[in-house]
Formats: sequence, structure tokens, C-alpha cells
Amino acid sequence: MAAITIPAAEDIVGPTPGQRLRKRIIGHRGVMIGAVILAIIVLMALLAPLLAPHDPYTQNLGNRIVPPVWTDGGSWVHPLGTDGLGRDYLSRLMYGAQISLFIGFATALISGVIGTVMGVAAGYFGGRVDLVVTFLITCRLSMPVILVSLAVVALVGSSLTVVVMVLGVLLWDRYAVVMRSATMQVRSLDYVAAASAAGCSTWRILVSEILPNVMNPLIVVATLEVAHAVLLEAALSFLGLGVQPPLPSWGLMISEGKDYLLFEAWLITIPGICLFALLLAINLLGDGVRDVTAPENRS
Amino acid sequence: GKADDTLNIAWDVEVPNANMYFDTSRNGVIIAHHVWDALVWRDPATGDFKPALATAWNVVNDKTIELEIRQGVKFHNGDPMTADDVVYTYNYLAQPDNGILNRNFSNWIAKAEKVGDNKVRITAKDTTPLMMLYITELGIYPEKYYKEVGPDGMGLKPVGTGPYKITAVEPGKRLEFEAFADYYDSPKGKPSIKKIVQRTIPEMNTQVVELASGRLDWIWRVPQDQAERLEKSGRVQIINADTFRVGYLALNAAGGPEDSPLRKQKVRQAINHAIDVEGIVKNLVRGSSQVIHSACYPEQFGCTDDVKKYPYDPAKAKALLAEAGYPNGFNTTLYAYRDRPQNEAMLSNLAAVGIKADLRYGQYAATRDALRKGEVPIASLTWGSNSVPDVDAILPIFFGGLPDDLAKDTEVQGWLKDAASTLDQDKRKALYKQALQKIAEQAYWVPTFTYTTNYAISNTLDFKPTADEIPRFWTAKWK
Amino acid sequence: MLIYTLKRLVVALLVALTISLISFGLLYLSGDPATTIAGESANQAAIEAIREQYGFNRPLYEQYFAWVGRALQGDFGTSFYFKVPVTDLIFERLPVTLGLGLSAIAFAIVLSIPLGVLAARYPNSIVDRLALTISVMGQAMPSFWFALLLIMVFSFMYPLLPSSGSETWVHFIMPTVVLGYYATPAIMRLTRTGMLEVLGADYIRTARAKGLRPRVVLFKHALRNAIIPVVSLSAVQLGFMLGGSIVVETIFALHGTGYLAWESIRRYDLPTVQAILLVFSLIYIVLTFLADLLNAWLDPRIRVG
Amino acid sequence: MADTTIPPVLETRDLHCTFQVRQGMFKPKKPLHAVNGISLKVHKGEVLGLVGESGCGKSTFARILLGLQKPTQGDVLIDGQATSAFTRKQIARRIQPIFQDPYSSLNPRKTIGTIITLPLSVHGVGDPASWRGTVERMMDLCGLPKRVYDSYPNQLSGGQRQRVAIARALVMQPEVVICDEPTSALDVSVQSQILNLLQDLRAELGLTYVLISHNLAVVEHMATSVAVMYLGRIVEQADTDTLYHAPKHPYTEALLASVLTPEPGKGVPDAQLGATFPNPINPPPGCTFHTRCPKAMDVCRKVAPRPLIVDGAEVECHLHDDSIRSAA
Amino acid sequence: MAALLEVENLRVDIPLGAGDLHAVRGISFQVDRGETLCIVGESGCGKSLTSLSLMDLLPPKARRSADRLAFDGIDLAKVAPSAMSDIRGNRMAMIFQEPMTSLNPAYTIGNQLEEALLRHRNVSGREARERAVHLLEKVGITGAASRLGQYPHQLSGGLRQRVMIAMALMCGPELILADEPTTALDVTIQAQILHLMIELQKEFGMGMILITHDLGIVARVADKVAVMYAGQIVESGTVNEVFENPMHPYTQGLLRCIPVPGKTRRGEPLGSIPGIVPSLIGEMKGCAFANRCPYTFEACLTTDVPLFETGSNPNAGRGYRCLLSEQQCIENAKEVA
Ligand SMILES: Nc1ncnc2c1ncn2[C@@H]1O[C@H](COP(=O)(O)OP(=O)(O)OP(=O)(O)O)[C@@H](O)[C@H]1O
Ligand SMILES: Nc1ncnc2c1ncn2[C@@H]1O[C@H](COP(=O)(O)OP(=O)(O)OP(=O)(O)O)[C@@H](O)[C@H]1O
Ligand SMILES: [Mg+2]
Ligand SMILES: [Mg+2]
Repeated sequence: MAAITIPAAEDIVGPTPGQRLRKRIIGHRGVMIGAVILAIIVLMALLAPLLAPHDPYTQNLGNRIVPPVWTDGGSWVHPLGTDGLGRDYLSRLMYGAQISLFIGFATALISGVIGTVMGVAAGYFGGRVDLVVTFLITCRLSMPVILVSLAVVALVGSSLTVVVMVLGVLLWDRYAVVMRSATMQVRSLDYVAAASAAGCSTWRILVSEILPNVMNPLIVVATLEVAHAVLLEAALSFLGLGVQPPLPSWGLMISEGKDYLLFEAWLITIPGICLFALLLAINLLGDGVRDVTAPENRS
Repeated sequence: GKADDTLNIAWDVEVPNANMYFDTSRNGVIIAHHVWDALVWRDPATGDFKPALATAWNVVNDKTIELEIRQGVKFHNGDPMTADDVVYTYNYLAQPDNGILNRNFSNWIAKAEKVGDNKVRITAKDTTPLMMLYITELGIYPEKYYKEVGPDGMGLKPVGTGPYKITAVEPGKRLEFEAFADYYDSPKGKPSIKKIVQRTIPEMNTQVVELASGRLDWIWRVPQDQAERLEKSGRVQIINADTFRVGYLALNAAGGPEDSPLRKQKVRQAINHAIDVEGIVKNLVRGSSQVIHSACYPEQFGCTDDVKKYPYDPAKAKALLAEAGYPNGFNTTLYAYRDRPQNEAMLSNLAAVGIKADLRYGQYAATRDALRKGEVPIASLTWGSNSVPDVDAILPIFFGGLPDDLAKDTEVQGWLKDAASTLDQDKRKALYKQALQKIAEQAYWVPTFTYTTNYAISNTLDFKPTADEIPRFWTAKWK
Repeated sequence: MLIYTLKRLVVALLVALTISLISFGLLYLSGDPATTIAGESANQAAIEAIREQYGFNRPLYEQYFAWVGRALQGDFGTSFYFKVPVTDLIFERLPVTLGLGLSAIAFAIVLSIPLGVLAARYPNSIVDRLALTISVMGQAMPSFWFALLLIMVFSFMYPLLPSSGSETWVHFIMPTVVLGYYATPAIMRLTRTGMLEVLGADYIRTARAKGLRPRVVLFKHALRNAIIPVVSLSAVQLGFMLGGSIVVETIFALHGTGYLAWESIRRYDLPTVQAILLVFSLIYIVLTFLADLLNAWLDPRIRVG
Repeated sequence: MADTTIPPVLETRDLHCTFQVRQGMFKPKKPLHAVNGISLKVHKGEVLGLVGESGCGKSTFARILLGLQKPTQGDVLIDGQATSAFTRKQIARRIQPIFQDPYSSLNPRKTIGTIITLPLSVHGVGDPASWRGTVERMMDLCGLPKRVYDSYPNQLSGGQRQRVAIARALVMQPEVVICDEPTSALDVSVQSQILNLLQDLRAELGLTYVLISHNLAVVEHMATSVAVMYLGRIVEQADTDTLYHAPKHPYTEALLASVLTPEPGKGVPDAQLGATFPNPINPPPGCTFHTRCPKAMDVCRKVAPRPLIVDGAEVECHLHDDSIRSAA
Repeated sequence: MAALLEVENLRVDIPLGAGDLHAVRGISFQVDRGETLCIVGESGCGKSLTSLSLMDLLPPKARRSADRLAFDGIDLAKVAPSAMSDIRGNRMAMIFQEPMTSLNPAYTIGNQLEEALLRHRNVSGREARERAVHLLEKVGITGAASRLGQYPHQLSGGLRQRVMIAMALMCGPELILADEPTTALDVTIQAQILHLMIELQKEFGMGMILITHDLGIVARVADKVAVMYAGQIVESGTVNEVFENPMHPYTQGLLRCIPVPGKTRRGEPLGSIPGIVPSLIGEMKGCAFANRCPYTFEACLTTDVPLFETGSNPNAGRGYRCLLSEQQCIENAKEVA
């Protein structure tokens, strides 16, 4: 009974975590839909200078409020018509994508850094650090973001930078909350104890043991916060305190289209739908990533 | 609606209270005109002064006027209106520490005294050319009641002698007016509509929807595009009416950094040439808005169009800029607080001649603060002259050396001062003309256009607006 | 329990203090409010007088401590704009906002909990898809846009509902839907995941092993446990609605605190803005406290130590 | 026992560790004495088995030995030197852990190679180029194929993961290895592999083990001496034969009686300990075991027993305290 | 007379993305009243799914099939779900592994105990309460009446498991399924609980299926044993036969792995089974144990091995699933000892 080949038991090596994740992402409908929409929007934003049929800032007061091509009076010169100052709506939408995406990502980056540092510190060190961070979170949560950002923007004066900074400084709460609990969970795991017992410095433990393992929730929160920031900027713009014209953010376009709601509804519906699609895509993506990385989905 | 003889109107701003001397807003002025009568009434159509609570008057000298007070007029609470009430009101207004906000019409008063049973003498601090005009704006308060309830009480339960009395005040939310049954035989005429209910609705779309669905009868300040389309829908009537408000770009000609391009006359003139006011008015503002060339509302006393004009001419603008040493233009900032589309249009006009301006869009107060600190290169502003039909309500404020004076032109300041201290109307006119010509020549401003207001009213309502932006509901009727 | 309440009180006080400091610094550092109060046509003298009258020319910290001192006695000062005590102003308008918030959260709960439960009970079914769609849409729809669309459809094209005012409950339908829809996704999701988790729990298997009817298992054993985090979330969402009410109240012309806050910001009515920020944060803290109590009551592990 | 002139590799002196725990949201915090005065000596080459019920403080004790938890009182000495004078890094060179759960003790984001290399890179041993060789030798020693060097933990079976954990613990060649229930998460067939490996490595590398386990059969098989823990204290300690053949403490007796060996027909013994496990926050007065002790006397309810040496075993029980018995 | 529970060729399949997971692959056994069957095997071999499939409590996506699945003559494979739920908890009861999580934290144990009786019997609340107190006393809980108002989190693990036992007994079931009832407990408590279960089973004359991975427990508790490996029963028989004459290489291997105080020599290497359990996903050919078996020969890799019946008493169900001859097996076993 010697010369037979038995597959070595140890040979059963499954896919790496990365491979499995990729496979699950590909298999997840929400993620794919979200990713495709988002990719289209991002492409639109990046390629705006090449694709846009007109300059988004060139006005033509004699050619105001041209309806989109599919309605009476529309033409292919301005496929989505023109706005109240005769600017090409499609071109503005494309450049608007740049602004809205920039706001979303820049804000998420700023607040992400603040929130993650706070959350990880609280979760890892516990004790007084945790008390302070929890207190700050409570303070932050008890102030309505929109109210505070309105106040600040109204007082400081609104501009792209101000909006991004203000939202960035305000939207860290969810990061902090999620990172705190994720860190607490990871921190109690044995591999952290093992690293500690191996003599790793606190810094090294935080960076190489904790951070990589709280990445999943971090990504989920980050995507959702991008959506949150875009939405808030739209609300600020709606109330007249978002980015400054002639920069075309989608929120601002909705706000400008507001005056035409009842009679030229497309002026508000088109950017509204774009914004909706963007938020939908980001949310689908975020939810999907949450699903895909959720522990109950491991099998 | 017509059915319940109630006129439902909406404003977009909250009315803090109904005490006319403690509210400087447009709405306060409107309320004041309905609830309080002044001694004299100025006919908005002709500009003539007519007897109201005073039956006759006599200008004694430069600073003094005597008035005969009408008999048998009742306040809304039933008390009779007497000369004592008049004296009390004027003296109250003359007190520096009374806390009232609306001082423009009252800070000329030195004192008032009773000089006969029904005769009152009012003395001014200085020569006051517009004294009569101011008197028409000062409603008479009931002495007894006001002493009793104070300013706050007055704000919540106002009492006057006007054609409408206020029956309910919910600060910021709604006001209810009722036609005053005992209204005297005033030149204003008796009110026709029984009740007026005012509500605050901040969102214009909501206002329009409420109007279209019959829950409102009267709204105003409807954007031009929306107004045109509403009119076309036939659901409501639209009236486009003039106002005293004019728009302008204030150029910081004297302040700012030493090398500020705006200190150069040529640059300012270039800006004047660069802006296509005509195009903006024709395509964007529309209605009956007119292009203006001087720093005042054309119908105001003292206003003249006989000044240097700057037709739209980008090429010339560029040439002027080049002459001034800015062949490639320059970067600057444009402050603005309303009418975003118009400002964006001007921004693009400026950009076309090489002036790249950032738009700093903010609150009025913030803009004005910055302006007074000299931080603002160009501000896009408007001025409504408090509905006063005289350039005295505009020129001294912006060119008379007050904080809003960016030109700081001592010559102009001198002329304006002279004009303010004489009662000789021709002389005033000449002085104002001189000032306006210099202002235009120096291009301290870019005067743009007059503002108009769109009133949207229900088809059953008969309403005539006036240029001073004071709707007079006592003249409104159901059709 | 007493100690716990006291601790929460101290935290609440500290939060209030921090927030008052933030709001104070924020608002006062940003410029001179006197110009605003004076209004468009005021002259320099009037502005000076106001500056003097309100004490804007005193050092900031002095103003702050004076303010805190008065606030501790329940006096938040007088509204620059309305010239009435801010406290009166806020309490007059709070009922509208709270009413709106409560009806909105009720709407959200009524919509999302049954859907969440069904979605968890029948994962990947049509109900689940529907619930998912509703929640994803809710997350992606800017509330002002939604509000305007509702007005366009239900007040303008088909005039069924009033678009402004707060006289009757009919006036609250659209605002409630808009505001409530905003909170729906979060609550529905939490219900769904909570239910999914609970349905997979060992004690549910135990209940089924006892032969209990599916209905009893679902509602008595599962929902009771899944609902606990939902309670907290609902309270938090109600707190968030205070912020959301700004937009909704503005559009539907509801004269609540949210709209007051926004208008006060525009009018530089600093005492009002400060007081509202403070009141909002206190409401939030009270809400979370109540949620904790309710949780404790629902969860014997907390109630019975 | 061992040569007294050489200090034990590991010694604890009156070690205490108290946590402040909250029982309910509305309750104030109360002290929980997880480790309540443990004095132990472990000599070089020994295997000390530590047994006791769940929650009696075994893991806490292990964490203190590893320097992961600060004791509230008392000292840990390595080779006679107090560890309070050491940095964590210095402790790490001498004492290494093996944890119970091979699933949570490996960072899922790192490859096996990185995980085992970690101690080397932390301590900067040798030049980085040599690390891979060292690690592969260690892997080989622990029965891991070289192929898994670049694999991730989730690609390995439980037994293999535990081997990785062992390799990581041993790559720095520590003196003492603390094994906290190293096999209780594993199936029997794998458990025996790991136990054999631990035995082999001990012989090869001259290691000293502290082996924590609730499986008395495993402890008997592995340990040279055994300590029995109850509610934060060592109630009996002796070398393995003595303890298993002549248990002194009633708790040790009960534990031994409860061991179910695969011998059919013997039935299940009734250890006659009550059903209630005392709450560690409110430990019973006197001897903490008296509530469950079938041989409890009056004195046990009031007076805590003192440590005694009886027939080569250290035991804390009034039954063996002559002075008390004669008084009774 | 037929046995209380008869299972023939029970299969449980779970469809997964990568293919079907054949968790239980055709197992057969019988349990009679008053008899204890122990199912033993390593983690993941399908023990829990077997017991859950008997109770019809499988996870929604799992599929069950069997040639025969009869409880007291009732064909469980055919009864309606509602009829099944009438049997469940009533005539068949189950005790789970995790006492910490198997009780609903939101309700008092009294409530949870009474609920079972109120569901199946037409009794008043008071009667249910009395029965609950009676059973709590029976399982050795002191102060039973006062315990009814307590919540699960107020009880220790051992007590909770006693409550679980009492709950299973509420309706006086004829068959008890216990899935690793003591794995989460300390050794001393484990002994107590097992002791208790045996006593109660004797007293009530119930049939019992006890699932465990601990051979020690099997040896002490079982009447009959079924050793499972990779979803199949690889060896079965009475407890004495299996422990004294293990036939299957797997059983032999398992027994060699365990240190036994006094028998195994301290410090000597233990026996071990190399390798790991094969994946149960997809079709499997040959003997599932082939890749770990020291006696594997070519046929093992290709032939599906049936369960060979053996032994003197056919009712004892002695059988083993190995291609080696009986003689060979016995010799191998001797080597072990
Ligand atoms: N960080 C901590 N904070 C509060 N209490 C703790 C902490 N760590 C442990 N405890 C408590 O200390 C006691 C001892 O815990 P420990 O983990 O040392 O027990 P153990 O003997 O290892 O138990 P097991 O056999 O279950 O692993 C327990 O009651 C536990 O609840
Ligand atoms: N819901 C499920 N979905 C997918 N696979 C499952 C599910 N439940 C069990 N399995 C798989 O079925 C096989 C048998 O599981 P089962 O729970 O019966 O094992 P077990 O013998 O009870 O193991 P343990 O000793 O760990 O409890 C395992 O491979 C397991 O992974
Ligand atoms: Mg432990
Ligand atoms: Mg199992």
C-alpha cells in the first residue's frame, strides 16, 4: 500500500482574503450597479473638458431657458437646454459633477482623518481618552450639522473652501463612533495581545495590527459620508449658502432651478436626478461593501 | 378670498412686531400705512400734500411748521385723537433714547408744542427741505394707550387711526387686519375689503402654489420668469410695477490698497463700458425695468439723466484698461447679496474684458460691514431710498461723507451739504445735477437699472400698485 | 439609578456649556451684529447706539460670562429682531417643530418597522427588495428636492394638499412625509439587520424547538429583542430631525424652531441662534437619555443588574 | 524540589489584579478580584499546569505574566528580577504566549510569513535578509510546510494556525511560553498533534511552559507540576503525581472526580458540588469554596484558610490545618 | 414492535454558491424508549444538522431527505408543518449546546418554561407554573419558585443548562435530543449535568440522542454509539463493543489521541490523525477517511464504502464502514492498545 498518491491534507489552501473579497464584490449586484453609475459620473467629471459641448460659464442672455432636446423647442445644440443665463445645461452638469464629487471626497477625507484618529484613540486607549472622545461625540451629535454649518457659512461667507472645511470639521462623528467600536473589538482580539507580547510599540500596533482590520467599516463609513457631504452641500446650496456661482455644483443647480419648478420643471429635475443617481450609487456601493465585508457573510 | 371678503396675502419675511417705529423693514412701512395715519398725506399719484390728521398747515420759517389738528378722529380703541397725542408722538420721536429704529424720518425733530386747542407747532433742528415729506411718514400714536402698554404692548396690540386696525398679531407668523368702521373721512378713502390676513411664507414656490390654489389672493416679488409663465397660465393676474429701488455697482474709488486699479478713473470708466446693462435688462430683468445712467431713481426730485453715459462697449473698455496700465485686466472680488443671476451676468461681462472677479455672495449686513471697512473693491448693491421721492434719500448717504461713501470726493460732499441746507428747490436741483454729473464723469458707480416688482394677484382682485412699493390695500376691491 | 441620572445631568451640563461656548465664539467672532440689527437705512449713530445698548463693545469673555450667567437663570436675552425674550419665542415655536418631529418619526416607524420585520423574515423576497428600494431611495433623495416635487404634484398639478401653514393636521401631511422619509432608511435597515441577527439567535431556535407558532416566535421572541437598538436609533433620529426641520419648515412655511433658526442666522439674531442651538442640543441629550431609560426598561439585562 | 541557588525562571509574589466592573448600567462600579494573591515559582524546564473553572482568573494571570496587564499589587520576577523594571520589549524576549483561539490570534490581514517574522523585526534581530531563513526553519520545526509562507490565516486549518501561533511564539527563542488553553478550540485529533508538538519543542529548545487548561487529562499528560485555581487564588499546588494521586483540597478532588475518561461502564460520578457558582464580585466570606464544599465546616464560613505545606503539596484548606482541626 | 425513532438513509444537503454541501450523507439509526444513543464525531461532521433535521429545524436553505423518518410510527417526512410543531417540544424535545444564548434574554425563565406547556397542553397558568416549579426542583435548582421571576442573565451557565433541561421536560417528551449539552460548561458542572440527564432519562423512560465530540462522555453515558465522520456514520454499535473493539481506523485513531490519566504515559507522544477533514462540497468518491488513514489502499480512493454489519446481535446495530476485513480491523485495534 505504498505507491499511491494521497492528496496531502495540508494542500487545501483556499483563496486569499483579497481574492475572496474580489469574488464577492463581483457577485454583489448592489456594488456592481453602484460602481457602474459612480464610474460613469466620475468619468463624466474627469472628461468634462473633453466631452462638454460648450463652455459651462459662457452666457448667452438671448438664449435663456432653452428646453431640452426631447421637448418642443429643444435642439441638439443644447441637448439638455440652457439655464436662466443661457449657459449650456449639459456642460454645466458635467462640470458640476467635478464640484460635487470634489466636495464629497474632500470632506470625507478631512472628516475621515479627524474621526478615525479620535475613534481609534478612544477605542484603543479607553479610559480617559475614551471619556473625552465620547464627550466630544455627544457634543457633536447634539448640534444639528445643518444648523451649525449654515451659521458658520453665513457668517464666514460661503465658498467652496469654506463649505468643504466646515463640513469636514463637522462630519467626523460617524467615523469616530464606528472606528471606536471597531477598534474596541479588534483590540480585544488575541493577535493584538500577541503583537503586544512580542514587544511591538503602541504606534506599531495601531498602524499594523489595528488599522488594517478596521479598514472595512472605515471604507463603508467613508462612502456613506461622501454621500452625506454631497447631500449637505446640496442643502446648503439650496438655502443659498453653498458653493459660489458661477461654479456649478449640482446642489447649486437645483437651487437655481428652484425658481422654475412649477413651469420649467426639467431645470430642477435634471440636476436632481443626477444628484439622486450619485447618492444612490454611493449608497449602493457603501451598503454593498458593508454586506460584502460583513462577518456573517464569511462562509 | 372674495367669498369671505378676506384678502389673504403672503410675505416672505417674518414681521417681528407691528410697532411701526420699531421695524425698519418694508413690511413695517406697509403696516404703518394701514394702521396709522400721519398729519399730512401725500398722494402717490400726484405727489400733492393733502390734509389728513391735520386739516391745515403753515410753514412759519425754515425750521418751524404749525398745523391745525382734525377734530372727531377716533383711535382704534375708541379714544379720540387730540393735539396732545400729536405733541406726545413728536416729542417721543425727538427723544434720543427712545430706542426707536426708524430714525431717518424723525431725527430732524427738535420739539413739538401745543399752541392752541387744536394747533401744534413743530420745530426742526436744522433747515429740513423734506420736512413735509417726513411728516407724511410719521403716524400719530395714542398718548394714553402708549404710555400704558409701552412699545412691546404696541407691537402686539397696535392702536392707530388708520383705515385698518390689527386684530391679531402672531409675531413672525401672521397678522390680521380688519377695516376700521369709524375711520374718518380721510383723503385715503374708506377701505373696501373687510379683512386682511397676512402670512409669512418664505418659499416663493409655495407662495405661488398657494396663490394658484386660491388659498392666497396677493403675493409680490415674484421672479420675472415665473411671473410671465404664471400669467400665461391664466390662473392669476400679474402686475409689473416700478419701484424706487435702483441697482448699482459701487466701486471703491478712494479706499483699498494704494495700487488698487479701481483708484484709476479710466478703470472705473472701463467697467462702466464693460457691463451690458441694456442686455441684462432686456433679457434677464425685463418687465418695465429701465436702464439708468445716474446715481438716482429717475422720478426722484433732483435726479437727472443729463450726465456722461457709458454705452456697452467692451472694446472701448479694453482700450481704457490698457491705457490705465491693465492691458490684461486684473483680478478682483465682487460682493453681492441678492439677484444672483444678474450678478453672474455682470461677472461674465467683466470677465469678457479681462477683469476676473470672484463672486462673494453673502448677507447684506456682512457685505455692508466689509464695505464700510474699505475691504470691498466692487459691490453690487441696490438702494430703495425708503420710498422717498427725492435724491436726498440717496446721494448724501453714498456721496456725502458718511461711512458708505467710497468716493470720498470732497467737492461732491460740499455740493450735497449745500443742497441739504436750503429750501430753494431750484438751487437744490442745480447742486444735485452738478453732483450727479461729477459722479458719472468720475464713474464712482456703475448705475444699472431700476427694479420692478411683480405682483401676482387672484383674478377676482382689483389692485393698483404704486412705485413706492407700498401696497395700499384700502384701495383694493373685489371685482 | 440616582447616580446614573446625576452623571447624565453633569454630562448634559458640560455639553451645553461646550456648545454655548462654541456657538458664542462662532457667532461673535464673525463680525459686528449691530449693523444688522440697525437695518438697511440706519445711520452710523443708530448703529453706535445699538452697539452700546447691547454691549457689543465689551470684551468677548465678559459678554460670554454675562450671557452664561443669565442663561443659567433661564434668561437667554432678547431677540434682536423680535424684541421679545428669546425663551418665549422658542417655546412658542417649539410645539410645531416637536409635533412635526414626532409625527415624522411616527411615520418613519410605522413605515419602516413592519417592512424591516417582513424583509428580515423573508430575505431576498419581493418585500425585502421593496424595503431595500425604499431605503436606498430615502438615502439618496435630497429632502428639499423631494419636498418641492411633492408640492408640485400634490398642490400644484393636483391641488389635494395645502402646501403651507400649520392650522390642521392636513397641513402636516407633506412635511411629515418628507421629514419622516428621511429617517426611514436608517430605522428600516436597523430593524432588518437586527431581526436577521435575532432570528439567527440560539434562543429563537429554542423557541421553535418548543413548538411555538411562527407568529409567536416572530413577534414575542424575535421582535422584542430586535427592537431595542431601534428605540435608541429612533430617538437619535428624532434629534436629527431638528436639523432636518430647517429645510422642511422653510419650504412648507411652518413656523417652528427650525425655520426660526435659519431666519435668525440670516438676521444675525445671535441670542436666538445661540438659544436654539442650546435647546436643540438639550433636546437631543434628553432624547438619548429617555432612549437609554426605555432601553433599560426593554432590556432586562440592563434593568435587572 | 529544584536547586534553590538558581532563582526560578518565573516567580510571582502575592500577585493581585482587581478590575472595576459595572454590573448594570445604573449600578456603580465594584471591584472584582480576578487574581487575588498568587505566589508561584516556575523552574527552568518545568511545565506548570494551571487548572480551574472558567472565570477563576487563569487568563488574567497569564496576561500579567506576559506584561500585558499591570498587576494592582505584587511582582512578577524573571530569573529573580522584577519585571516592573523591564520594558515590554525585554519581557517579550523571555516570555511568549500561545492563545486559545487560533482564529483570533492571527491577524487576518497578514501573511503567515509576516506574522512569524514580526517578533524578529520588532527586536531587530540579525539582518532582515536572514529573517526568512529563520522563519522557515521555525515553520519546519512546527510542522508547517514552506508553501504557506505567503498564505493568509484564513487559508489554513485550525491546527495549522495553532502551529503558526507556536512558531511565532518560539521564533525569538524565549525561555518561558505561556500556553493559555492552547488546544481547547481544537478537535481531539488535532489536539494530540499540537500537544505532541509542544512536547517535542520543549525537549528540543529547553523551554519552560505554563500550561493553562481546563482539561485535566491534558494537564496530567503534559505538566510536571500542577496548580489548582479557585476564584483568583491557588488552592492547591503540587507536582503532578502527588496531586493526581493524593489530592488534598476538596475542590481538587471534585475536579478529578469529574474527569470523564473514555472507559465505558464507569458511569458519571456525582461530584456533589452545588449547582451555583459564586459571583466573583461578591465572593463568599471565609473560604471562598465553602458554599460548594461537601466537607465544609463552620470555621470555613468565617475564616479564610492559610497556605499550608502538606506532604509535598501546598494547599489552602482548613481540613489540613491541624490547629483548626484540633480547635474544632 | 418498531423503535421509537427510526431513521434510514437521512441526507441533508445545503446548496451553496460553489455547489451542494452534503452535510449528512445517508445515515441510519434507531433509538428506543429508555435508550441513549450517542452520536460522536469531530467538528463539522454533521452532528448538529442531523439532530436539527429530526426536529425539522434546519436552516431555511437546507434540504432534508430520508428513506424513512418515523417517530412512534408517524412519518415525520410527510407531516404538515403545523402537525410537526405540535410534536416538537411536546413529544420530542431538544437541548442545545449554548446555555448562555439559548434562553431569550428578554423574558423570565418562568415565562419561557410555562410557555412550552401552555402551547401544547390545555392547562391553566397556575398549573403550568406548578409544573415549572416541580421540574426546576427536579433538575436540582434550589428555591425554584423564586427563580421563576429571574431573567436568564441572572443565572450561571450551569443553572441555565438545568433550566434548558427542565424546559425540555415540561411536556414529558418521549424523545430528547441533546446537542453537546455540556461543551460550554466546566468539567465539574458537566459531570453534574450529565449525571442529572441520565437520572431523568431513566426516571421518565425517555429515548435520548446525545450528540458530543467528547469520547469520554460517550463512554460514560451511551447505550449505543454512532461515530460520524464527514457526514457518514463510520462505525456503530453498543458502547462496550465500540470502545473495546473499535473497528474503523478513525475510531481507533480517535481513541489513541486522548490522554487518559494513568493509562497514557506522561510526556510520551500521543497518537494522532494527520491531515484534516475533506470538504463536503460536491460529490465525493471513495472513503472519506482515505486521505488520513494509515491503511489506505487504492480501492479506498475509488470505491464507495458501505456500512458492513457485523456482530452477534443484529439489533445492536453493530457496523463499520471500512474496506478492511473484520479480522484486519480487529488486529489493527490490538496494535492500538
Ligand atoms: N478587562 C477586564 N475587565 C473586567 N473584568 C475582567 C477583565 N478581564 C477579566 N475580567 C474578569 O475577571 C475574571 C477572571 O477572568 P479570566 O479571563 O482570567 O478567567 P479564566 O480563568 O481565564 O476563564 P476562562 O476559563 O473562561 O478563560 C472573570 O470574572 C472576568 O469576567
Ligand atoms: N446554515 C448552514 N449553511 C451552510 N453550511 C452549514 C450550515 N450549517 C451547517 N453547515 C455545514 O454543515 C456541516 C455540518 O455542520 P454541523 O453543524 O452539523 O456540524 P457539527 O458536527 O454539529 O459540528 P460542531 O461539532 O462544530 O457543532 C459543516 O461543514 C457546516 O459548515
Ligand atoms: Mg481564559
Ligand atoms: Mg454542532
